[in-house]
Amino acid sequence: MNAPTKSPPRKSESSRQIHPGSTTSKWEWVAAACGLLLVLGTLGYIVYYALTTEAKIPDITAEAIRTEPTRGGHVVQFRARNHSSTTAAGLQITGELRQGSSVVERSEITLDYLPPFSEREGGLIFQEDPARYELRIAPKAYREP
Amino acid sequence: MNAPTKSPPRKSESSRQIHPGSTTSKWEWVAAACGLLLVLGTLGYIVYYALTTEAKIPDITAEAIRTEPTRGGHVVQFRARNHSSTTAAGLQITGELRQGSSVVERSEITLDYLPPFSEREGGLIFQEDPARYELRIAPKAYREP
Amino acid sequence: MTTGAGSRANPGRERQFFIGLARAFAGSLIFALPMLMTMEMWWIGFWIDEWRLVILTLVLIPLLTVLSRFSGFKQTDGLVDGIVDAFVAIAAAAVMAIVVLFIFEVIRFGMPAREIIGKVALQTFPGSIGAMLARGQLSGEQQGSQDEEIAQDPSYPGELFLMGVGAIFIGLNVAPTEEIVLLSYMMGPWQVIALALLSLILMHAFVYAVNFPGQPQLAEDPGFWSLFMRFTVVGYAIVLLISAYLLWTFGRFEGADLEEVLGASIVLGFPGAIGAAAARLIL
Amino acid sequence: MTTGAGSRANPGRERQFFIGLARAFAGSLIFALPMLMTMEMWWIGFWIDEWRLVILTLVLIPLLTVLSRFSGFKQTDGLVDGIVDAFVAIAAAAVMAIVVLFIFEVIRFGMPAREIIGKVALQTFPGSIGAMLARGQLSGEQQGSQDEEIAQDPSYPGELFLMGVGAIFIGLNVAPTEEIVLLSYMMGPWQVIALALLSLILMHAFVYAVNFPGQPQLAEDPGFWSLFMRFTVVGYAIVLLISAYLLWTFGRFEGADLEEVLGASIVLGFPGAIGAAAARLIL
Repeated sequence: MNAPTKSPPRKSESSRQIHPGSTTSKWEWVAAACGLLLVLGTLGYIVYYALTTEAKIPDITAEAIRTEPTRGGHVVQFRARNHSSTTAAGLQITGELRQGSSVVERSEITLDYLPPFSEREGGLIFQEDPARYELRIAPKAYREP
Repeated sequence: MNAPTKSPPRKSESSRQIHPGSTTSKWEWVAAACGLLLVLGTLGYIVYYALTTEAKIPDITAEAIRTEPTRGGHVVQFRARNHSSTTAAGLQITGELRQGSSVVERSEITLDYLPPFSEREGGLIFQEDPARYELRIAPKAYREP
Repeated sequence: MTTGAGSRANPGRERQFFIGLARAFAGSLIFALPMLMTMEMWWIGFWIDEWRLVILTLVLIPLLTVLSRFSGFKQTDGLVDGIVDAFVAIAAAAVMAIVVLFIFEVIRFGMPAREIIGKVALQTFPGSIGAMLARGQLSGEQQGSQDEEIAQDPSYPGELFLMGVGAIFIGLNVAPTEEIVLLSYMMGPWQVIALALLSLILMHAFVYAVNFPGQPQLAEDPGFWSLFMRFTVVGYAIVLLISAYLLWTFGRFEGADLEEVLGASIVLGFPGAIGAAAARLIL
Repeated sequence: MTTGAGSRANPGRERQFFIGLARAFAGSLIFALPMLMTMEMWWIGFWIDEWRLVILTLVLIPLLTVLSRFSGFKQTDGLVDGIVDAFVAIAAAAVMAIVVLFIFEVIRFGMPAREIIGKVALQTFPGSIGAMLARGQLSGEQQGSQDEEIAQDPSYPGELFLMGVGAIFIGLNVAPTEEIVLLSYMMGPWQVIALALLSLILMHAFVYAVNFPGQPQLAEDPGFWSLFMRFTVVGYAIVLLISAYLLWTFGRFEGADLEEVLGASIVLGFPGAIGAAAARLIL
C-alpha cells in the first residue's frame, strides 16, 4: 500500500494520514461491511425490542429442579425465571416445607439481579427431608435496580 | 511575564504557542464564564441547602401504588419516599397481609439507599390475594450510610 | 561504563534487559493496579469457568506477541523475539500479581491451589499487557518521536489490532464490576441506543483527530464516509465483539436473553470505544 | 485558510480554542470514565456532607489554576489566564458529566436538585483535572519533546505539586470504593507496614528512574540519601496526607479510631504513591 499517487507535500505533513482512493484495499471494504452489519444488527434488535415489549410489573416464577441429600442437609436446587421485560433487583426467594397449614422449615435467599426473560439458579438447604413434606418455593419481594 | 530571554528558534518551532496577554479569545471567556456560573451555582445551592435544612432522623413513608396478579403470585408495587434530609441506607420495607390481629403473609425487601427527599420503587409478592385482606406496608429499619 | 548504545558488549545488553524488566514491572503495576483493587476480580478468580480461563490465557500469548511488534522493548523483527518478549511480560506480570495479592492477603498460604492460580492468572492478563506497553512507552522517550512514528506506523490491520488492544485493556478494567450489568438494567432501551450512538460519535471524533493531528484545514481529506466506515464502524464492531467476549468469560451471560447480551455489550462498549480510539492516539 | 501560525487573525485563534475545547472534553471523558462507572461515586454524591463538598470544590480551583501552568492549553503566563483555563476545564467536565450520567439514568428529571448537583459536582473534580491534562498532553504531540521539557521543566515545589496531582488523581479513582476499607480490615498490622515500605521502595524506584531516564551510567548522581529524602519521603508524606483528606471527604472516617485512619490512608496511599511517582514521569 505504498501509494505512488501520494502527493509530496502531504507526505511531509503527517506520516499517519491514510491515503484516499486507490489505496483502500478490497479487504478494508469487506471489513467495513461486516462491521456495519454487526452494528446495524445490534442497534436494530434493540430498537425492535424497545418497540415490541412494554415495561410491566415483573412476572417471576421459581421452581425446584432437583433435591439431593448432603452432609449439611437436603439441598434443593431451584431456578428463578423472569417472564417480563422488567429487571428485578434484590429478589428474595423463599422456600418452605409445609405440613398442612403449618410451616416446618423455612429458607431464604436473595438474588442480586434477575434481568428480563432471564433465569438464575440457586439452592435452599433444609435439615428435614423435603420429600416428606410439601415444598413451596416462591419469589417474595424485589426492588427496582 | 513575556520573557525577553526566550530564544528565537523556539518561537518558530512551535506554531502552537499563543502570544501571551491579549490572546484569550472571546469564546474562551464565554466558556470560562459558564464554568464560573456552574461553580458559583453549585456552591451557592449546596451552602443554602446546608444552612436551611438540618439533618434529622429519616422520615420515611411507604405506600402501595398498584397490585397485579402474575404467575408467581400477586405483585404489590410500592413507593418509598424520604421526607427528610438524611439518607437511609439498607432500608428495610415490610409488607403484611392481615386479618384482624393475625398476620396471614409477610414479605420484606431491603433498599440500598433512599437519598434525601427521594423516592424509590419496589415490589412485594404475596401468594394470597391482597384484596381479600388488610395490606400494611411500612419501613422497618435503616442504617447510616 | 560508558559503552555506547550501539556497542555489542555483553554487559551493556544485559543491563538494557534489566532496565527493560524494571520497566515491565512498573508498567504491569500501573496498568493492573485498578484491577488488583477490585473485589469482583478476586471473586471471579475462583468461580470463573475453568475452560474460559484456559481460553483467556491462550488468547493472551498471540495478543502479546503481536503487540510486541508495535510497542515491545526493541523493534522486534522475528516471530521468536516476539514470543520471548511475550513470555517475559507474562513472567513480570505474574510475579507482580503474586507479590501484591499476597500483601493484600487476597492470597494466603493454605488456600486451595485452584483459588490462588485463578486469582493470579486473571490479574496476569492486564498486567502483562501493561508490561508490554510500558516497555515501549517508557523506553520511547529517548528517541525522537518523529523517527519512532515512521518506524512503527501501523498498517490497516495493525490499526484495528491496536484499537482492539485498547478496548480489551479498558474493558478488562470495568467488565468484572457490577456496574456494567447494573447500568444495563437501569437504562431503558432508548438510553442504550443513545449510548451506542454516543460511542460511535466519540470514536469518530477520535479517529478524525488522529488523521489530522492539529491541522485546522481539511483539504484533501479521505472523505467522511471512507473514514467512518473503515475505522469507526469496524472499530466499534470489534469493540462490541470484545465486550461480549469479556462478559462471557466473566460469566455475565448465564441464563441471559439476547437483549441482555446486547445491552451489556453496548454498556461495556462505551468505555471500550474510548479505549480503542485513545489507543490509536497513544500507541 | 492557510493563515500562518504567527498571524493574529481572529478565526485562527478561535479555531485553536475550539480544538482545545474538544480536547478538554475528550480528556475529561477519558480520565473521569472509571469514576462515572463507579456506583460508590453515585451514592457518595447524595450522602456526602455538604461542607466537605464545598471544600472539595474550593480546593479544585487553585489546583487547576496551578496545574494550567504546567500542562494547560497554552503556556499560561498570567494568573488571570490560569483562572480562565481552570473554569473552562470545569465547564467542559461538568457538561460531560451531565451528559454521561443522564444517559446512564444516574441522574433523571424529577430527582431532588441536591442529589443531581452532588453527583455532578463529584464527577467534575476528576473530569476537570483530566480536561486540563489532556489539553496539555494531546496538543503537545506536535512539538519536539526535548523542547517542551525545557519549557515546562518544573521547580522543586512544582515537582511536589505534580506528585500531589498524581496522587489526587489516582486516589479519587479508588478512594470511594469499598475495597480500600475492606483491604485495611483484611490486612494485619504487619501487612500494612509491608505495604507502606513497598510504596516507599516503588516510589523511590520511580524517582530514581526519572532522574536518570534510560541512562545506564550513574556518574555525578545527587546521592541516594539526597534523592530519597527530598523526593521519596516528602512525596510519600504528601501522598498520605492527600489519602487521608480524600477518605475524610468521602466520610470514611466517621467514628474511626487512629489505627483505622492510618491503615486506610496507607492502603489508599499505595495506588496514590504509584500515581504520584508516575505523574513525574508522564507530565
